[in-house]
Amino acid sequence: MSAMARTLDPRQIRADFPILHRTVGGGERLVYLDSGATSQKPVQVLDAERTFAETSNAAVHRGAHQLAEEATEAYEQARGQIAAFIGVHPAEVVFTKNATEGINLVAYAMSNAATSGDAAARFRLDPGDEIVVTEMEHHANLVPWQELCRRTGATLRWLGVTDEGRLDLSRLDEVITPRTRLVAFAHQSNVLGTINPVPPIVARAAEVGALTLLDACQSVPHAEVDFHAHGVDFAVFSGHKMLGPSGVGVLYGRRELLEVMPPFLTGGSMIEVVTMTESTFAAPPQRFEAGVPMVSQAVGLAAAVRYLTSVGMERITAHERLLTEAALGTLSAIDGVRILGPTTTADRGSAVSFVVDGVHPHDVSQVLDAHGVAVRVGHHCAWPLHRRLGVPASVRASFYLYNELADIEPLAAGILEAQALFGATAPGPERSGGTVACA
Amino acid sequence: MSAMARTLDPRQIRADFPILHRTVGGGERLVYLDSGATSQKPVQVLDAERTFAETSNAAVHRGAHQLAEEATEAYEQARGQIAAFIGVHPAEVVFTKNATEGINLVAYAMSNAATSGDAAARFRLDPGDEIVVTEMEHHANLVPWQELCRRTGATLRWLGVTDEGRLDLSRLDEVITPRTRLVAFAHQSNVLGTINPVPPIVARAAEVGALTLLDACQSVPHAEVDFHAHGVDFAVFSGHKMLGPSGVGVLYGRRELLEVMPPFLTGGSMIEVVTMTESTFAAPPQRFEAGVPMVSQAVGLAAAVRYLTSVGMERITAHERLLTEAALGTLSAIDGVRILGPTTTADRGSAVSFVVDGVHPHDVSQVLDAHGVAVRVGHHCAWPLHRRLGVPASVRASFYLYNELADIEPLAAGILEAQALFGATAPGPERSGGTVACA
Amino acid sequence: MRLTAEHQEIILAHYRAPHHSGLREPYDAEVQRFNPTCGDELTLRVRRKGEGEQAAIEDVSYQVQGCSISQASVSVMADLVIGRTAREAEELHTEIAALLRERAPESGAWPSHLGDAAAFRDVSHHPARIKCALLCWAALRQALS
Amino acid sequence: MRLTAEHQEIILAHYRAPHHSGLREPYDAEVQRFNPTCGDELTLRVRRKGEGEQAAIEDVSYQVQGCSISQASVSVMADLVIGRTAREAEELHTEIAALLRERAPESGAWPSHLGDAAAFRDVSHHPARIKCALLCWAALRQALS
Ligand SMILES: Cc1ncc(COP(=O)(O)O)c(C=O)c1O
Ligand SMILES: Cc1ncc(COP(=O)(O)O)c(C=O)c1O
Ligand code: FES
Ligand code: FES
Repeated sequence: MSAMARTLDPRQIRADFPILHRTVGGGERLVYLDSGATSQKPVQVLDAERTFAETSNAAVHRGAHQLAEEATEAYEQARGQIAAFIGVHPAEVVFTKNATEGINLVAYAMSNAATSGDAAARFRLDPGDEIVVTEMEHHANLVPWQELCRRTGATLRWLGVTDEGRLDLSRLDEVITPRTRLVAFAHQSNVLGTINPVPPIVARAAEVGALTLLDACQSVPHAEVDFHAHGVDFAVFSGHKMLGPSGVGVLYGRRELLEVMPPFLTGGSMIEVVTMTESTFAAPPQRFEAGVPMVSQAVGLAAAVRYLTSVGMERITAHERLLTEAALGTLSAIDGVRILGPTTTADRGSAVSFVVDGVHPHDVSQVLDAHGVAVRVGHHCAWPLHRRLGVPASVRASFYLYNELADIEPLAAGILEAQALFGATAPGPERSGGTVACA
Repeated sequence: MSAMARTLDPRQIRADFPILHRTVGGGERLVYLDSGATSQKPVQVLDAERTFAETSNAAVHRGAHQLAEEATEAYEQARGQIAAFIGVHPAEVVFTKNATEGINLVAYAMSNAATSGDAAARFRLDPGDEIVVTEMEHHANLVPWQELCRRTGATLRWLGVTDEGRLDLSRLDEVITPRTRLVAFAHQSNVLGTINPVPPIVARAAEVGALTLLDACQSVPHAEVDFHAHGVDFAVFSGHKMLGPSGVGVLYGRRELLEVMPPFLTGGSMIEVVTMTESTFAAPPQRFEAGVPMVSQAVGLAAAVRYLTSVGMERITAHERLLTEAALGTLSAIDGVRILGPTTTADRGSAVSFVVDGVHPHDVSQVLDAHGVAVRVGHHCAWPLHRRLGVPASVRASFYLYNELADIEPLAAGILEAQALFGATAPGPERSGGTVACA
Repeated sequence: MRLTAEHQEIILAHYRAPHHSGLREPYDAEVQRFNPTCGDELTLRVRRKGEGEQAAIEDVSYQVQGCSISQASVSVMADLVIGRTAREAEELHTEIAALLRERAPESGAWPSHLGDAAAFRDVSHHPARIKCALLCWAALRQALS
Repeated sequence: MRLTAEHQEIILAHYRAPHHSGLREPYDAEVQRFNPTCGDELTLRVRRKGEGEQAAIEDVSYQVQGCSISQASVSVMADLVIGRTAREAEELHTEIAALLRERAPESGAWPSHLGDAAAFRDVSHHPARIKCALLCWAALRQALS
């Protein structure tokens, strides 16, 4: 409540992020607008990891000595805090190395279901069965399903994207059919910022008995998300995009499903009984965490969750909305800049992607970088979406709680400079949308 | 040279490890004898990670701004230093989250070969084909192969273990046959300390055209290892057992093999071209590193490698031999203590596992823990080996460069105390080998 | 793990001279359970009269391969539940499990109706050993269900 | 990425008015190559006389979708290799690739026989952009092989 009342002061936040005080290039202030790729980490997270390493480091779930017990306790406490943050039960939280592993875990568990007996029937895929994704997916939520289809003979279908960068739900009932076994979709596009409507998709999936998997990589860091409330079966996100360490991610799975889902990675700590000829497996979440896990990273991620909670997710969302609104306004006003995706903040997060007519995105970023502005360029691991929008690549500025309104001005200035240097105004061949045909 | 001349001074080493200065329980000195499970980390490693996070943290291989370039540089430099440490080419080093993932990667790549065209024929498994392991494998190098066999219809075979805890090579030619497609074996047993002879196994595998995978989890941290010299096709190890962070491991793969091996985890950063219907994949090692990787952990592991190199691997091996010799001597001298595995230091590393007649391993460890001595108890993820040796569990003391001769005395004292408290001398039912039959 | 001297004494007493141990006939249900952390195992037999919640537990017999905690725990459990109903056993299980998982070392002694189980209070700081103490209770629940 | 003003000028000149650009006929080999980091692509045609190392490169024509570095690089490359032998082109490729990967910013100017390629010296600090500069060279090697 009081958290909502106060708006967020990014200068106060920035004090916690050592890297934001460095300069780049010839002494420019670092303007970090690439949190959509990976966020920076506050001292609270770095300290949590360090303290763990210096006091309680040990292999978890394997030792009976004091250090091992402290480490196990820290690891499971981290699981509990992260579970509470996303509104789920701790046994529904599986630690993975990143979101990509989480998605692959479900995809491989589904192909493993073929040889895993009747209990796993829910996950089995036969030729003719269908997996549904969307055209705005990150490669991480597309390629694993293509590969799953290739392994099983199932068919991949997808929901299209409108010119405005919204999911085209007009064909929802045609695309999700009784043959659909799983629907995997992004909660928030890492390119467009578009926030997809979960309820109609989950409802349609339920109607046809399909599983759902939510790619929450770009939502959990930026807004309050409750997976139980959303009613999805699975969800994934990465620690490194939410102030946490690299090397840790989360797969959420509904308890009843994890209970019967076949394992993916096998080895130590996920077994029940092992003989030379066969093995049985532990209950979830351990069943899905083979080998010595990323303990200090889980501890760091829990510290990140505490940090985010103490700032307040609603304040963070509101702050980002402010920045996004300003960025959309400033960039739209530049001649030759075209925003990809929604141009208002309604159902939209803080990733702002755009193209500059006649200037290749990498040339834009080169100029921005020379001024200390860090943006991402390329297809942002969403190549099909770029193809759909008719551009080979784009520039993305993405904001987080430590960004300030003052970060937008150097972004705009850099774009203008790039236009002057490389732009269509300069002599040379016809250029459009960042594509150059040299013929 | 000079490194070899000087013996290692553990007191000097210990100064670099903050955790070794803490006390446990009621103020006891921590005697950490569980490095076989996970090692402790020197400040040099913790500082390397921290410095990276505070100055160059960014998503690697994805950005064009200065931070992203610095991060990519740090990540690839780490790969190069680690490659040099194990005598291989950087493109042969794949970062994984742990050794377990590395083994699963190869196992899944082999089942994926079924749908990956002719280039991957080398990896294909048909019913009737065979995978060979040994009876002393860690679950991480056993269960993934059981599962691969279940998926493909191939058969798992294994080399047995002698009563002395050595690999039984007498049946080598019977077990490894022209039907064998892959031989996976531990370089050094995590229970027995036994160092297995690589040349005869690699030679026999070559004879029948089988691939080889070396589980080097327990060798790379403790001795100089050169995978090219060993001539193995694949090898794995974990960062957390060699002074590095948790959450990072390495798969080594021979270049020509990685070139044609199908991918495992799919998603961002491992692709070449992605459309909605199909994708092509990048060259190794990127092909096998889907998603944002564990960058700061790779940087930390490189710092660990530099630390180990600066101390000198030969000095470390020699120091551990000293400790092992002393431990074997002291423990053998205790009535009722039975050492599992070789009782001399010939072809033997520093893991010393034992049972105390009539006292359950967990009760031994409880007494040891009360005196600050951290050992591992249980089957150490090598349950079939324990069955083979006729014991359900054992106590393992494992040494590393920071251990001192003085660490052995409290170990011995604790065992004597456990015998007095729980031992066969006490009234009660018959007890043997830690097993208690209450009937 | 550290046990207070008094608790250690109680556990050792059961460990050295376990109550009701052995596998006896006749029995109505037999359950075998593994402790996945350590690989130890327990075989538990129950003889009961009646069905459901009101079934009377007439005998509990067992064979255990495990540490002193698991051995003492099954001995203590047999003392507590023989002669009780299935429902009472379930309540004891719930109460002991809750106390073990509570992890409030300060929270005084355990209630006296838990008998020698009170000695397991110290185990509550030790997640791995909680499983040792609860192995027999989980087996009993299964045998009664 | 930061380019010195002088190098930026050279690159911009090629970028604004690329040499030998377009896809021409006849040709002996056509190669299409993607830059996996950015997804950009280059189509390159070569017309040559003779075979193997001694083949004379008579024309290089191309169409490129890419950043200023990749566009300038193929323009510079065409200048350098047209009229040379396959072997000489290979040597230039090797030399430029080595210089780009050397990452020794201090190591003075590039040799004058590399012509305008010298402007790419600053790229050598930037792994991602090295691929942009080398895309055309890799395509040429493939087209000549
Ligand atoms: C011999 C051996 N192989 C494999 C592993 C698995 O390593 P990790 O758990 O780090 O994946 C271990 C250690 O746990 C080991 O000692
Ligand atoms: C929407 C979305 N999904 C998936 C991913 C993959 O996350 P990671 O690379 O951490 O596995 C990302 C980020 O890269 C993303 O933005
Ligand atoms: S250690 Fe196995 S039951 Fe206690
Ligand atoms: S960024 Fe694509 S070629 Fe340079």
